[in-house]
Amino acid sequence: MATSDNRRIRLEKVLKEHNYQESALLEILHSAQEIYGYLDRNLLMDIAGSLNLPPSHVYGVTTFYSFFKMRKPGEHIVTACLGTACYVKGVEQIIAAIEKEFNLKRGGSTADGKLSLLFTRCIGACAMAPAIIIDDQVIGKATKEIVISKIKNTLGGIKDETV
Amino acid sequence: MSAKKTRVATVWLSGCSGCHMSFLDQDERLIELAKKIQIVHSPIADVKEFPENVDVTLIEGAVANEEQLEMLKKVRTRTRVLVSLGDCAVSGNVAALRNSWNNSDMAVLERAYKAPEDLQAAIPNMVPKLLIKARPLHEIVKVDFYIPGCPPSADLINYVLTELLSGRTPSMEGRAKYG
Amino acid sequence: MLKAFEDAVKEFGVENICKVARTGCIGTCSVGPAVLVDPGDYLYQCVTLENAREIVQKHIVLGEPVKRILYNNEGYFQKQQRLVLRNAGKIDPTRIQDYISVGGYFALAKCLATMTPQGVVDEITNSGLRGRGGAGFPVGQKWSLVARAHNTPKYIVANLDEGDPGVFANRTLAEADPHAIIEGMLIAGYAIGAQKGYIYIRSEYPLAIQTLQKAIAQAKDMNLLGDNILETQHKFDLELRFGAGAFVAGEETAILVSVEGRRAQPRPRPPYPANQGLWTKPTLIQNVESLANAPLIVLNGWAWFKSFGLPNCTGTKCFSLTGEINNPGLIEVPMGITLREIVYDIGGGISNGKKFKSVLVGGPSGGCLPEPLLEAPIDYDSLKKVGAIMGSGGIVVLNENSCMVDTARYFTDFCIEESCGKCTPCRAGLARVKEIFDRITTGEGELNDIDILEKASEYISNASLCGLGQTAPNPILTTLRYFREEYLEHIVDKKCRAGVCFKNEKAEE
Amino acid sequence: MTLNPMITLKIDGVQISVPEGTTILKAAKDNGILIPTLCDLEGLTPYGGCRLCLVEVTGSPKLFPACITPASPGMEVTTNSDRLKDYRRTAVQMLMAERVHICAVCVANDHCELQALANQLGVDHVALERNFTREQIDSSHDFLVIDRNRCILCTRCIRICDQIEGVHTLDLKLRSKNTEVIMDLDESWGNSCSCTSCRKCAKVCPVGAIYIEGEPITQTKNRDVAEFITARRNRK
Repeated sequence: MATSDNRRIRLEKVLKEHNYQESALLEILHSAQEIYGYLDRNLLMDIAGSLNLPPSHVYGVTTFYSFFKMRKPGEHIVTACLGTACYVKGVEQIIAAIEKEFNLKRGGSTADGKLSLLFTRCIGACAMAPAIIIDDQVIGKATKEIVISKIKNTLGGIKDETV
Repeated sequence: MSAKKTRVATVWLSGCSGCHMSFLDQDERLIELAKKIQIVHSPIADVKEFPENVDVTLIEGAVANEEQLEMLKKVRTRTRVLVSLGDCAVSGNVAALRNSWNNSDMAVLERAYKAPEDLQAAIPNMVPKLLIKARPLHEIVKVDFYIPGCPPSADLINYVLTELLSGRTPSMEGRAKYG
Repeated sequence: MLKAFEDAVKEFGVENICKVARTGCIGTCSVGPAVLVDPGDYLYQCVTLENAREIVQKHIVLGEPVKRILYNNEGYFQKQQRLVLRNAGKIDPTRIQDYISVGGYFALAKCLATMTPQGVVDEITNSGLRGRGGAGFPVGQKWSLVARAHNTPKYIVANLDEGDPGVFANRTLAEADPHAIIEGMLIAGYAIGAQKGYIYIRSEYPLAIQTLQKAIAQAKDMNLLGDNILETQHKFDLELRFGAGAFVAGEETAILVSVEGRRAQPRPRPPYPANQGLWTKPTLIQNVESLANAPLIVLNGWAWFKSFGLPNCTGTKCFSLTGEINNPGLIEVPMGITLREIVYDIGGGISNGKKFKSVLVGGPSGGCLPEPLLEAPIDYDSLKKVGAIMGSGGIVVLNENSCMVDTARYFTDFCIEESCGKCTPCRAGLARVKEIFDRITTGEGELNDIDILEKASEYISNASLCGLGQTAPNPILTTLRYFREEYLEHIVDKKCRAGVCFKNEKAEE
Repeated sequence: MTLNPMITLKIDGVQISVPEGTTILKAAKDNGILIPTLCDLEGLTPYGGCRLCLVEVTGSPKLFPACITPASPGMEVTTNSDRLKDYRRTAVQMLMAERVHICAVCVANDHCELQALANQLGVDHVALERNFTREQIDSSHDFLVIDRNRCILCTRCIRICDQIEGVHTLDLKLRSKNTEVIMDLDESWGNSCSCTSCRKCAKVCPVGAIYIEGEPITQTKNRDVAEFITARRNRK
């Protein structure tokens, strides 16, 4: 409980910094997601109450923006870039290979919660297309083989220093 | 049997026959129509095979099974002017309500034949195979005119037929009433 | 890498003549990591840790460039004109001193000391600068609209919500030269009488956010932001606002509601943001690339600026050049350059010896242009004429392996996902259009579908509420216009010449 | 009370005088010219989403939503050209194809604005393939029911809940084609804490998406309710 209390204190600090202003909702959701990892219903209710906003409004804003996550993500996150350049360079095949290899669906997590496969609409690394991000590491000019072996290393706890 | 009479057919696919009832509701106006048209095929007449060289065919009902699909294609090749009669033909209507379900063909059959508490429940094998989705006519063949309504009023049917028989294009503004 | 160079410099004892500096993106992302040696603009490509020592030893100490790993594409830089990206790769973006040492904030000082706000607006108006966010609205006119608005306070929102997939010009600018954006906003603030600005930036750009945060803090320390700027009466404050993954938030009215913390659904104009923007106050919304031009214009005069580009379309434009091309990267070219020059001279032609097929100009709602239109000059009006748009400056080159029907389907799909869902044409229309594409690319298309596509596309572009819906059908309309035979092949012969479509059928065979 | 000065404009060739600030839609309506709309409702803030009220203004290639665009002096407005009619037919088709609109089995049959518009415009069929959504019908509330398969996302219910009733129980979730009307944190209606069961949402729903169980639709629908309440509130 100590950690969760700590998180609530951090959230309160953010709320205070923004003067509990309703126009800061997006900033507060960003911070809350950073603090808690994702935005569950209780948290949204809490934020709605603190900012004196209707819960439906907070829910509407949260779900409008694809960056906000309402479900707990996996321990490791693979993000595939769906930008034009990556599409042209065949990111779809890589995604399909990841789905098959690790038995998960796009947007979802593996049964053991170790790995999530998410998407972004372009990270702006188009010249290195196709780009795949494993946790915080960007893999440019990715191929099926490289990505799958890197994911395996990540899951196995092997630190990979080469970029 | 004047050769000048327009050859008209009506066809009944997946619908409740309400549109045909509405057709008959033209009442005494049917006598006027009969002077100009000759019904060459209809569920209310006893002609088995759909004839060639039909001028106008009114089709009631959505296309829901393979038999109807074949029928529609045959009708289209043998008809100059094809008219969708009623909401089922125009939009799928009630027949298409099942389209919301995945594998709706099987879901419908299960519900109809197996859900009733009947020990002998079984899906009969002589019914034509259902299509995965019930479709309006124009998603399968080219349709020339549409008479929406569930059922379309006798007045509307009479208006469209009269216009077509006199070579005019019926205007549907203010007349296209669904439901 | 940085350390390897520092070590080498120490090893050879040339600290006094050589400084190792980090810098923002140089724009040649395909050959990274890259190292630039000044003077002389020697650019080394694909540098390894081992190369570091060699470069310092031979180039710095002996004065002989290491030709073996020099980036030897003369065309890449020759045809470019770097105004906005003037400092990219030349200065350390994390040091405000670097920016000042190359003339940074001089324009601001010139404004505050010698120019009236109206004078600044006139300067910009005369320069002919047009909005770089895509629509190309004259920047000076926009400034004067906000300047004339009576209501106060006034706001500036700098648009750095580069949502176009395949575009990274603004990101590079923010990472390589953040102070140019800040100075541009300060100048705009002085000109229109605004004292508060927001930079709306995508949360997907962590490095750009970090760089900007640092730059803002430095500017505050040096009294370039805050009260009494440069010891004058001028006040200006700057805050970052983070996007959260919504392409539509880059739209002029949607960005406002997003900054206000609501669902980024555009609203119809009028009222225009110049009169009723952020919290119904007069607001200037400007793309960061437009803003970064402002210091140059103020410093060098509008006549100087007009010497770049075309008479009716002045200056330069940054493009993100990607796709099946030899030298992808961020480029800045004068208006009026042809697509052929960009694709072949700068881009180095099609990679892997494949054949050129099409170039997509303007991002997901741009146009797919065929080979003959490579002669088209880049300016707002010419691009519009051929069915493309400037957009935020994405150029994607497609080779013979791309299917144009599938390409149009991909972009339609993107616009569907990113539609805000408010207006009928964009929300309900695009989704139905996509179904037609699904039918065509799986062999169930009918000739009638082409008519329906054309009719629906025309309706969507004319009736949609905002720019997203209005431009979303561009890829469909241009592929129908220039690559109609591919649609016909899909529908009639059930064939895809690029071998992209009909995948499911093939798998079953 | 000071009135705005009057301005004069032409709508469909007819010379019309209205107070400055009046929208084209209202100016036309007050002079007997009905411009179709599905999202606009007097008494609520304009939304500009349905795009049915688009009109042409002489001298501009663009189309203008009449519900938001203010009438300006000397303006010449066309509300009913062939192009506009064609566009409206397309809009109605797109709405009818978007979700499940089967009038014959709908509670709002004969009292539906979408159905009436299709009739008026002569939309005798939907050329686009119809999409059959399968949203659960929420009948958890004592008497209010929402069938999202029939929703056209006009947001009248959301605006009346916020602006007239003042509780803001309703809002939209998600975006694009996945947009839906929600209650509170996407609760079922029966579990909504903030809903006051005032029924105004059902009264103004243009279609059969929100209705009252067991009550004849003629009794439920009252699309003037927002205008009526607003007028009462503005009384001195």
